[in-house]
Amino acid sequence: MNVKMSVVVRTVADIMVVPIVVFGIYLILHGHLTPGGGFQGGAVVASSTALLIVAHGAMKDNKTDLSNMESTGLTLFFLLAMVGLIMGFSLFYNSLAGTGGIFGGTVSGINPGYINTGGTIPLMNIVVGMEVIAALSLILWMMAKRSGSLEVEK
Amino acid sequence: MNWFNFFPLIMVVTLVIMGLYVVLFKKNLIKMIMGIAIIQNGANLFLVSLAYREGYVAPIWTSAPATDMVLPTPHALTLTSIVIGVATTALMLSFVIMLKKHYGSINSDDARRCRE
Amino acid sequence: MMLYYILQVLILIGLVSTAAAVIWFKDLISAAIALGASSLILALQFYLLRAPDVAIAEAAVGAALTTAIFIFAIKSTDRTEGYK
Amino acid sequence: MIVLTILYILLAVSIIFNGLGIIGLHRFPDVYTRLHAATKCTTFGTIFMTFTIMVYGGAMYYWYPAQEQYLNMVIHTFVALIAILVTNPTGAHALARAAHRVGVHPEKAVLDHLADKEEKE
Amino acid sequence: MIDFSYPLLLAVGIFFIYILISAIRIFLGPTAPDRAVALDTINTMVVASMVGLGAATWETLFIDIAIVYAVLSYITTLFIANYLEGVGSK
Amino acid sequence: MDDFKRFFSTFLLALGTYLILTFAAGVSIVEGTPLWGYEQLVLAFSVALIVASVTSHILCRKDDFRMLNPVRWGIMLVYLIPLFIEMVKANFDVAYRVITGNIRPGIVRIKPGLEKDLSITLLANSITLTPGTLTVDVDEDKKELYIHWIKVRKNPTETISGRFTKWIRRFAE
Amino acid sequence: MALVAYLFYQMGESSYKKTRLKGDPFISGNRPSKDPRDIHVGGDNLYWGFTHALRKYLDPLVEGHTGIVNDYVYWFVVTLAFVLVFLYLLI
Amino acid sequence: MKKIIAVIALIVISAFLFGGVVEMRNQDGGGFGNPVETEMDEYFLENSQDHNQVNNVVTAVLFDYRGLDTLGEATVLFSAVSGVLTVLRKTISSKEGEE
Amino acid sequence: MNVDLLLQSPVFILGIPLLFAFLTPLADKVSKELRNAVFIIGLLLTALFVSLMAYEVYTIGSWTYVFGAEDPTAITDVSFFRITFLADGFAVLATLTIIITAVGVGIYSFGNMKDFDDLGKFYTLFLLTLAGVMGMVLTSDLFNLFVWFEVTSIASCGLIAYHNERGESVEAALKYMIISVIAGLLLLFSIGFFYGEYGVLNYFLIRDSMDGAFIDILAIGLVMVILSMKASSVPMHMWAPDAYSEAPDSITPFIAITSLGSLFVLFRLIFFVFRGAVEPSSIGNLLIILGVLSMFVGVSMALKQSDVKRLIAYLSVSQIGYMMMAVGVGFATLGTADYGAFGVNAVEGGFFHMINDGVYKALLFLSVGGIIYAADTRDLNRLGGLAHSMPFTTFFFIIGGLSIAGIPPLSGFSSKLLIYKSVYLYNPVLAIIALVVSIVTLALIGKIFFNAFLGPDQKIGMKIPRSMILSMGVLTVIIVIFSLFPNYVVSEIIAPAIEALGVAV
Repeated sequence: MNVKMSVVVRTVADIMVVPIVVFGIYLILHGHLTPGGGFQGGAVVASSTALLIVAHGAMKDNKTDLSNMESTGLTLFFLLAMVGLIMGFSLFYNSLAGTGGIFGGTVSGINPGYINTGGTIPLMNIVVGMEVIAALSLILWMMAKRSGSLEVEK
Repeated sequence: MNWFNFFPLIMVVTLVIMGLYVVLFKKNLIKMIMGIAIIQNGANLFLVSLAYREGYVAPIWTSAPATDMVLPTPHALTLTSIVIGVATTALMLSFVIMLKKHYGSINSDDARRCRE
Repeated sequence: MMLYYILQVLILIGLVSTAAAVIWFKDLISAAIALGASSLILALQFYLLRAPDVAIAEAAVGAALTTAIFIFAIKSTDRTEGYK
Repeated sequence: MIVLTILYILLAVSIIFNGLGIIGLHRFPDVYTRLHAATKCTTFGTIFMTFTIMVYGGAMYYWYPAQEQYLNMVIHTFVALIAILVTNPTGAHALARAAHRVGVHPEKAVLDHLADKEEKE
Repeated sequence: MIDFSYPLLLAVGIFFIYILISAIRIFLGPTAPDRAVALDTINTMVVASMVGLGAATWETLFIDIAIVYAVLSYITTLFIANYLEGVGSK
Repeated sequence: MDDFKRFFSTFLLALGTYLILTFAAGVSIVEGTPLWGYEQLVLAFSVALIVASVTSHILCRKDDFRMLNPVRWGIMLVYLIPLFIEMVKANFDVAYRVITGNIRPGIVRIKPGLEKDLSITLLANSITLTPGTLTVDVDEDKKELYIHWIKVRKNPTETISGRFTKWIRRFAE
Repeated sequence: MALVAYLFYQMGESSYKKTRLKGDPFISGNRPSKDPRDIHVGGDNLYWGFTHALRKYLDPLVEGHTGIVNDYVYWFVVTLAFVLVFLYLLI
Repeated sequence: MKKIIAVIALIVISAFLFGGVVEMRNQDGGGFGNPVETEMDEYFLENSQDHNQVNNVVTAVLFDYRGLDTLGEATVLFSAVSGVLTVLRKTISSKEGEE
Repeated sequence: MNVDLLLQSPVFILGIPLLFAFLTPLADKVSKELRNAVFIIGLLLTALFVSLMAYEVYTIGSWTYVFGAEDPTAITDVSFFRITFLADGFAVLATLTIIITAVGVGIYSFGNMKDFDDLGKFYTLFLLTLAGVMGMVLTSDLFNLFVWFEVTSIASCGLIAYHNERGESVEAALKYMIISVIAGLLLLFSIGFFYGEYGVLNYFLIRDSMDGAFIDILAIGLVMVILSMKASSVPMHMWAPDAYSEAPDSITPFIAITSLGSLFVLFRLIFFVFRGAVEPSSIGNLLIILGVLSMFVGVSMALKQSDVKRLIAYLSVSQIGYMMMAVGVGFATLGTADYGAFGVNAVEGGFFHMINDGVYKALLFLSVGGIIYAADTRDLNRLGGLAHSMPFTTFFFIIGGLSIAGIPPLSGFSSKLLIYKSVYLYNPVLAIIALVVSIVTLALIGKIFFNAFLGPDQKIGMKIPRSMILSMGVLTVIIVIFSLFPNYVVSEIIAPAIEALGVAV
């Protein structure tokens, strides 16, 4: 009872997937400068999964990859939080802020937004984004599978 | 604008009471989950309303027009509660799907094999 | 900022009336549509309250994903409320 | 100021067409005609709204070239415009097709080739 | 420097009234597709309002939310259409 | 070769989207211009690579790579102008009908003679964008479109899609 | 304590006499079963008299546990209202 | 009977909540749009750029000042996914669910 | 500046289960042995860090861990704007209770669940629940409490519905989920009220700024009802029998432990935060009312049960009542001379009963799980004669049952004696009710014992795995230790906990 929507919808969905994913990644990467962040960007990327499911009614089985991605993201998140602890501070101490290098720049007052600031915060955004993408995609995948609106592509 | 001072918060309470009404009196399980979603919306709106300051800007320094900002903490709390909300909704709905598979009904009057 | 107040009042009325629609509909798919509209308007209210992060999260989660999950659930159960 | 005049005109067009779409949503008899009014008049009105913002931001950037945020605003509004332009007609098409599949037939229709075809099958 | 905030806010207020009027169609609409049409209309109006508000309050970053909306509301519409097609073809 | 083409088109689309989104944000390579900084460019290329390697199987499912040609893009941008004029004209038409309620609807079948998915999609969307007509269904085998017309007249194929078909055939077919 | 015990005894006794045919002589019948399940006293039979004597108290309690989700929420809400009023009045 | 009691309880709760939201910041003369002076948020707003070199204060609050909440939130999502995968997995009795 | 690793131990008590829960799905892809190893290493490491924290608290004293600060233990005037953990006697009591049960249940699960596939998710959810409860009892921030509350709810619901081929499991999980989600949302509301009124979220700052206004009453009422619901107090207990009886056998004590955890949180909140804002007697009386109702209704409903797990579930509801009543009596006398006379004894009894209850309830549920594993039925009408084939389980059940009924040599007696003694001084009626409930509890334990273990041998004894016996043995040894040295336990574990709440005599 899975529904394959009309050719118009499918073509537009195929074209829209890449911009949606890129836009979500933009939200994740610029989370420390503009509204957005790991959760919001992850949700936007995950909705591209929803788009594919709804347009084609079929999708590749990438549950294992998604599950691995989720666990990896969370583990990395915890380890990033542990960076401060290992250096002798407490958990979640932002020990990379202002130390130079990528994401280590300094900033003050109103500014146009420099991408290389924030210390561990952009990195945490990225790993949380990975986790959220995988988690929400997995939820959508499982529920679509159960409700019979998804065929597994080979 | 005295009357307006509490209007959003009163609407928040209205939303919560509506959600509780659904959960108390509607028998359909999916409808009950929708009621819970309404309560979630009310709670999120409540937290964000607490953060609002008249005439202030969003707490982002990137090309901000002024320096006075609304309170950031409730925004962070609300983000957390939104994600928790979608997680609980998904889990409850998957329970309902399994319940339909086993019991053939999503009416709460039928889902009472555990009782006494 | 009288106009700003009026905007918020309009939005809140819309929010509560769509929530009432969710309660009122017997057809669950219509209720899901109303819930989507409700969270849509809620995101607009977040926008007015200067909470852009929350507005994006509500837009992405409330508008797209929650409706999708509800529709999947309705698809695998019954569409109408009440006994058949 | 000529820019202000242009802005007012664009904004007025936007409001008028959005309003026409809303009126059509209530005035027309069935789903398809409502789709005509609702999704496309509002698309047209929203396009003009984005034009307003783009002209506004462009003028501001022209006057204050150091403020790159205005240019950023114009670009992002343009992206929103493209998104609206691509997604809205597709959504309308999907809804119309779904409505026909559900069995909603156009009211007062003078001819219906699609229903004929489905009958044949 | 021109100040165009007030007309934009006024326009957004009118759009909000339009949203409320469309919400009436969600109540009334005899069939589910009608309600979906109303939802689609509200989506478009919300995008317009967000764009306008972002420019009116000088917070240029807020346009991002409008983009998110413009893209994601479409997915909601597709989901509803997909469900209705599935019901119809059964 | 097809795999590479697919990868490359996805890569270009992702790169373009990312660069447009980050245009005029933050520091720039050249002082005083709204271009991108070094970090932005590095991130843009890595993001495009990642996205292209993950989602390359989605775009161009039917190995249709003619849109890689930049000339076609130019024609497509030019096409927006007649489309917009058509939209303006027809919008006033619908405005008239909204006010007076003078409608005579019906679903008609047209056969535009286009073959590719992309061209049919573009035609359908153009038809839908111009008020008065609305694509209801697409017959994928016969390449026919079923169109809801708010005021049915004679000779639907020519009246509805005549001008669009010429343009679309020029760049998408 | 003893008084309570005696009350229970009385309540049990009154129904016991009515329902049981006390004086029936045992004439004949089947042989006792060899199956251990039949010899063993089941869970419902143990303390039968006790629960039967208390049925006026237990039955409404058992009926209160309907197993419907709405009732769970109902009790939650009612307790919430009660606690709020209680605290408000006492403080 | 039950319904009446439930409605009464709802009215009591709503009365308390209404009283709460009206009473909440009454001593400062402001309600919505005029919150109480909070040292905590002022501290966040003033120091987030110093401590974290980050422009978006909400992100700073999310990942530094209240980082443990974010870890918990990600954990909630993770446990919800684990729960969904557990609940919707192929049951032993039914064979038609294949994955 | 390097901080002593021991002072970082609260982080690891929460973090080790989380990290190992994240790693379990990855290990599951590799091999089953690796997954099991990850699971058991995570549990044992957590236990190790709990004991390290206990050692540190008892030798050096309690401290506050500040997240995200440069120095985690230095307290400045901005430290409480961040999330903090409290490592004190009370936290040690709570974490100790939780980890004993968790280790017991974890070892038991190896044997009990070995016939099922797809156990990676099971262990993941187990560790997540553990982390959630640990976070609940350790944290001293209201919103953080909400987050761990939700983690606990979601993960334990996933565990309850683990047997998804049974409709009843899914039903019980859904019911528990709905009510705990509503409770969580109302908790969010009370957090909003606190934040709106005072602009702070930390326990310390809320305690310092509370002034007994209307908002305080509202928020306190919400928090109390929500946490009592989670603790399965009557009349909001109805989810508990469903959830306890339908959860997998090995996991049931762990679901019960989440109830105990929220009870710990409730006591921490009323003693530590709300004490100054309200009249103690009101909250104390409320707790007494709820406790007496729980004791009485729980045990009465247990009388009618023929399902053995449901019966013990109702007994556990009634045991929750003891704790609430005892601590309520202690709280009601707070600030008066009575507190020194008998109130502190009541609180001691309540806390001692909590740690006892955690252990013997686990033992009871696990031995019943052994019965079900062997006989493959839960119906008391069909069970019987298991003592012939299962001598160990019979022995463990006797120990646990006598302990729950409060029979003299065992640990349940010591705590119940403290409760009776002090409650009698407050109000004799309460003590009499407690005694009656205790007697009926003994009768019900006798019922299970008679029905399941005695009687003719029905030859349905299946051999139960060795790890199940091992874990029950460990719990029995702990009960015996508690029984032999009750004075030591009270003076070394309970007294520091009461002192940490700031209410020592």
